[in-house]
Amino acid sequence: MKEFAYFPGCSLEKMASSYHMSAMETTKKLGVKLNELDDWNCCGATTYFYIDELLAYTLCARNLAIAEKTGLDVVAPCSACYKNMFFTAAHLKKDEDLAEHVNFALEEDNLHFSGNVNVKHLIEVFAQDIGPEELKRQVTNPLEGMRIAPYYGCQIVRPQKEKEDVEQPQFFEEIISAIGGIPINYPLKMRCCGGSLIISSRTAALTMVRNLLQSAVDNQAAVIATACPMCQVNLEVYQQQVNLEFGTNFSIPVMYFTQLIGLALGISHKKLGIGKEFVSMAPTPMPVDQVWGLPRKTT
Amino acid sequence: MTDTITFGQEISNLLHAAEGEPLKTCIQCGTCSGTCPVAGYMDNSPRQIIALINLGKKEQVLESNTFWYCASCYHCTVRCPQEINITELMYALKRYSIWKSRYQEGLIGPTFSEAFVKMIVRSGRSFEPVLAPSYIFSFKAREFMQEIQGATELLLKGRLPLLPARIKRLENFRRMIGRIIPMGGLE
Amino acid sequence: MTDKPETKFEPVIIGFTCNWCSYRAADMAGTSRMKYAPNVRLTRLMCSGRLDPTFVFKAFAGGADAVLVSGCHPGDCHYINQNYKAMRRFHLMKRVLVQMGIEPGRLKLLWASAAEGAMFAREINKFVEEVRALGPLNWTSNNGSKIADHVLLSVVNGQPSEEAEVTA
Amino acid sequence: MDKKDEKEKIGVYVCHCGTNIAGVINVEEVSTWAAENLKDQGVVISREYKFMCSSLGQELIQKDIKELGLTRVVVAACSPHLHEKTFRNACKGADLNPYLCELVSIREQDSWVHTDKVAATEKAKAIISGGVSRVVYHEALEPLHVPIHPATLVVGGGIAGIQAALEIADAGFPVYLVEREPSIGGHMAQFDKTFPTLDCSACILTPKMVDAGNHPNITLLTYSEVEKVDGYVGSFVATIRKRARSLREADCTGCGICWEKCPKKVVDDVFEAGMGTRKAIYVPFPQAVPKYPVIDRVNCTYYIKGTCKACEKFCPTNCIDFAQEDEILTVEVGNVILATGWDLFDTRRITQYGYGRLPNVFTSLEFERMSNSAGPTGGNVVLRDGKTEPKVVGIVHCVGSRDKNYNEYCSSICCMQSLKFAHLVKEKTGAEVYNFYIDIRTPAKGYEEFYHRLLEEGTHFIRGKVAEISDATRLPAEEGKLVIQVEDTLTGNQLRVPVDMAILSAGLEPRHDSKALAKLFGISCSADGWLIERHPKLDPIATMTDGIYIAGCVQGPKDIPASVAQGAAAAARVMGKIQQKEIALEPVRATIHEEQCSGCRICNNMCPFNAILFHEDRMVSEVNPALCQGCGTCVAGCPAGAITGTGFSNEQILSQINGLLLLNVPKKQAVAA
Repeated sequence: MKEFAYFPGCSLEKMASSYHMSAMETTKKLGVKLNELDDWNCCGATTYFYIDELLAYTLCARNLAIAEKTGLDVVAPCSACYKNMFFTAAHLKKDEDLAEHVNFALEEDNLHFSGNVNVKHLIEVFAQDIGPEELKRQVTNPLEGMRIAPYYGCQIVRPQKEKEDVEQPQFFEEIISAIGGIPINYPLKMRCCGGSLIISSRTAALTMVRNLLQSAVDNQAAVIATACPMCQVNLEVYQQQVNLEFGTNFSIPVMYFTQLIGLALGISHKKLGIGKEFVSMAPTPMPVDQVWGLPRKTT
Repeated sequence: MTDTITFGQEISNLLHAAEGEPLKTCIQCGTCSGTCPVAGYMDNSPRQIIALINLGKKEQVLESNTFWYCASCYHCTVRCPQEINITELMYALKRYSIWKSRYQEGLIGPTFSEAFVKMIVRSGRSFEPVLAPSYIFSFKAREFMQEIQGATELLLKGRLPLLPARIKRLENFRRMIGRIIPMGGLE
Repeated sequence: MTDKPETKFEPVIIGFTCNWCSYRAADMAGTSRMKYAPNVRLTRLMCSGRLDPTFVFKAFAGGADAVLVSGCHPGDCHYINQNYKAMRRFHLMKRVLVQMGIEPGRLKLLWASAAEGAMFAREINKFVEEVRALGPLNWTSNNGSKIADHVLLSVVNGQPSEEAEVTA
Repeated sequence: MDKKDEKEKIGVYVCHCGTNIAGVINVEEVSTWAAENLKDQGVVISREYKFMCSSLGQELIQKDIKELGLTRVVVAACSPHLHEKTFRNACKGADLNPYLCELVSIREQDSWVHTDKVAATEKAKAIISGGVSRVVYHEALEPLHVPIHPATLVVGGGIAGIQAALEIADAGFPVYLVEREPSIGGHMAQFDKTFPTLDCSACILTPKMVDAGNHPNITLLTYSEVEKVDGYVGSFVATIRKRARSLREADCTGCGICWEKCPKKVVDDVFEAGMGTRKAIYVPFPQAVPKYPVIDRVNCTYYIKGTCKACEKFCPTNCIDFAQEDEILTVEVGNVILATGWDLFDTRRITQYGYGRLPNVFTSLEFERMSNSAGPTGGNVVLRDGKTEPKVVGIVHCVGSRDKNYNEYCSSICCMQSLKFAHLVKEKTGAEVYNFYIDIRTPAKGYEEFYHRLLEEGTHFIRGKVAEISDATRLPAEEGKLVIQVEDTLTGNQLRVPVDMAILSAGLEPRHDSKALAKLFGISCSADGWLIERHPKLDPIATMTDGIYIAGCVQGPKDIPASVAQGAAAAARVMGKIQQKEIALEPVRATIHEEQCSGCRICNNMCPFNAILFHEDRMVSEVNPALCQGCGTCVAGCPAGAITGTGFSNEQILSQINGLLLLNVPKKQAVAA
């Protein structure tokens, strides 16, 4: 049984609780254990690096140090948290002075980070550690004919280069096919959702969201799958505001990939936190041939 | 090495991961700007910012909104033919302008960031509601209403926390931060 | 690298390069003006295969703090495969050094192609630092002719290390 | 121990090399130091001079040799690889055996790599003292003279190789021209027009190909590859695999019936760049030289299923020979010219440009074939659907070049190539053409003028590296088009340019197997994979290995004129060598002293060139000087110390070591820094 240290990140406590629930449920079902880090703190989001880089590294290092104690790889479901932790770990490994300074601060919490932690994004656990094949084997309610737009967003594949193709990765598609869905190919799958701009530069962000939704809808997506709470909020919660802003009438559900996997594994909506969406998974106002209803068999 | 540090060097020093002065190697090809999803909203495109820095035009750089528009999507970074980490550069510029507390009027970014940081220092966790005041009031009436609407709906869907989360070892945590920056600096 | 020489211990290192790759790597480092520590003094051989172990011991006996042996990358040897012979001799010499009570870290093997000037410079700097860390070779004779006694002495009185025992 | 009974008279000459050396090393100090401290070594005079390699510098040495009767000379200057010959000749000029002169490098290995002046100066002293101690043990040597075989091996039948072959053949010397493909001609044969004059590529190339094919002095070995190379300048022995064409060339008339009748169509991704098809038995293109086809056994139905044989049935001269086997030839040659050319950068690697994903994105070679009237579209510029003419075409420069993520170098031909494309597109379709460039580089005769011509023709030029090409249409105007996303860096505008066709002006890359080639011929290639020339400015033709020359793109990206020039230049160098009839080799050889040889035969298997033979009768080994390459491994290996290596004897090296360690100078002298 695979086991990982799990860093949920602030937004998964409430704003994206359904991501948390579905992540827990699906991994459990697939025989992967996620142990939530003891007393983790905020990763600093992007904003921290705006103010004080060192402080930002320290915040991430604290979580890394806690994870290191467990001796497990640490998994983050939020792309921003993942990116922050990944690069903090990388830099601390590379730069002794930085590590020394940061560890000096960590002493206050009786912690020390010596760089022996691998940081993974939750989706990597499904794409690599579990793998599409195993996933396929476990599926009980394949999402037959469901047209799913995989939305990678930014910080899962970027900026690392040694990863698979940073421009046209395929692992998300593989996961979707594995659970019986139809991964739709749309040009903006790697584009940015606007991130925190939704607050600081609203119009810009709304435009970006608009373009993304448009691109997905143009390619007949019935639902957009995300792997990041920030993206989910921007793409879903702000849909109505996009509509107000641009006179569009988007109404396309935006689900966490774990929720979709959960459905395919026959986990109940409640356990997956389905029902907290702004745009419900219920049949969406689209031409009949693209309508996708919930699988019958789900409990 | 000249004894007087150029603006370019100042900025390069803020690029933690970088060695030397990467900006100097910019060939002004425009890949970054062409890639940037928000370049249209920036008064100077990322490429122009690099040019301005290399030119030593500190004022112009600090007055521009470019780096506050960066959503750190890293798309420019993975495409730059000179392997300049442009996103990190934008971070660096944000830090620089906050330290010098020099930024364009009416930008939400800086105030929001500071509010966010203060919040973390207090609780160790993020708590959306306290953030609102930092930006909400700068919104125009319509935006304001929309935000409130969105927020209430989130609340109803049980997606907004009512009480701020706190970490357990908050005291250690704050002392830890104290070793990095004097509390006064932020409180 | 070498600021305030009076404070730091500056090791003297004798380097053996082959005519085809490593000597040209050194030239390349020069033509591209890469900077490295001035502690290494190079001798040119036609091929690292020419390296007679005596040269190395002689260098140590003569007061060198370390010896660098360099040649073409395995498979790139101008003489087909003679650098493999250099490699074998290198491992042999390391053992002998141990028996003579000399830290094996004072002998370094470095493969460098004609294009690897940068690498050559970098490695030399690394090596110089390593040797500096080891400190001066505590064999104080500047008379090469005494080598025989030295070898003898060090093997007899010197404390051969464990591997020396197993190999001896 | 370093000293010999009768004292040598040694002269030491320290070069300033302008400020190259004197800028870091205190030359005067070094020179005086040598005079004082190396006296006992036999140093009778020590001088420093601005440029030792200048004629004045050399005369200085010669004068001293004559007047002071020097018996040894040590020059401290640049690397021996640069000026060893210069100073040896200088000595020769003064009747001192050239091998009694030693050049030690205080530039490449001292002044250029060190900043600490004191340390550098001390090191220079050590280096010189090493040279002095060494030179004491030098012996007067005579260079070995080996005859030069008049034949030449030219590898690669592109324009550079053809040019080289023709030059040499016309001079009356035999040439073996080896080409991997079934026909010579190389990339140039694929092109339609050539910049800047726009004359038809085939028209100017074909005559040369025919000449090469018919030349009495040229042995054409197409569909062949060099597998092994032994020997050294003057007498290389190359082993060449002549792959089976599966037909008897003697009987074949090249009538073409076989490939008419062949039922098996194959996508031709070599000559047609995947744009067209050929048969399983084929000649790559009509003007192919030689005219005989080959059977591509991977795709031929007969070799797959064992049936068909259509070609055999219809061949009027029945020359088809399915059983034919590869031939292995060994040829002896005096010199080698490598002209193996380039591969096209694989544009798939830049995924954001969509090649392979978006049908109407084309590579430069694809466009060359498309615009070629003999090509798959009969010279019509059309979209992938094969009929629609584009209204708007975008040409992307620097694809895969000038980009640290792919190739850092500039491929140097892409600008002109793109301009040519722009012109052809406009000419053939009248479409609007956009050039997206970082810089326009037109540094050759008539190139800038061509650029101006394009400007006048109204081609649009947008300065900006294309960020991405996508089908992410947003505005009505973009419907069904490709959108090229780029910043116009001159105005700072973010552009979305809708085009029907995008052409990627892909860069040139070294042949995928260039490293293997370099290894095969024992020469070095750069990190990029281009072969390294002897000197980047003064000797771009020769390599570090005597007798092996490089021409054309194998040395780095270049256009046709430059390739032709290099081919001719290489030929000239080779002919010069051949004319000398024989060549002087460094007399660096191993010799075995019979009386000391115990006949243990350890050295015998040590020698990679089998230069050591064993005399059963006398029970001693002997070195064959013609085969010995002078590596010296046997010298180091001989347990009896019976082998000496001329030029690198134990005495020489051991005393150089003493010198380097300053054991040969009065004690008080501090060791470097």
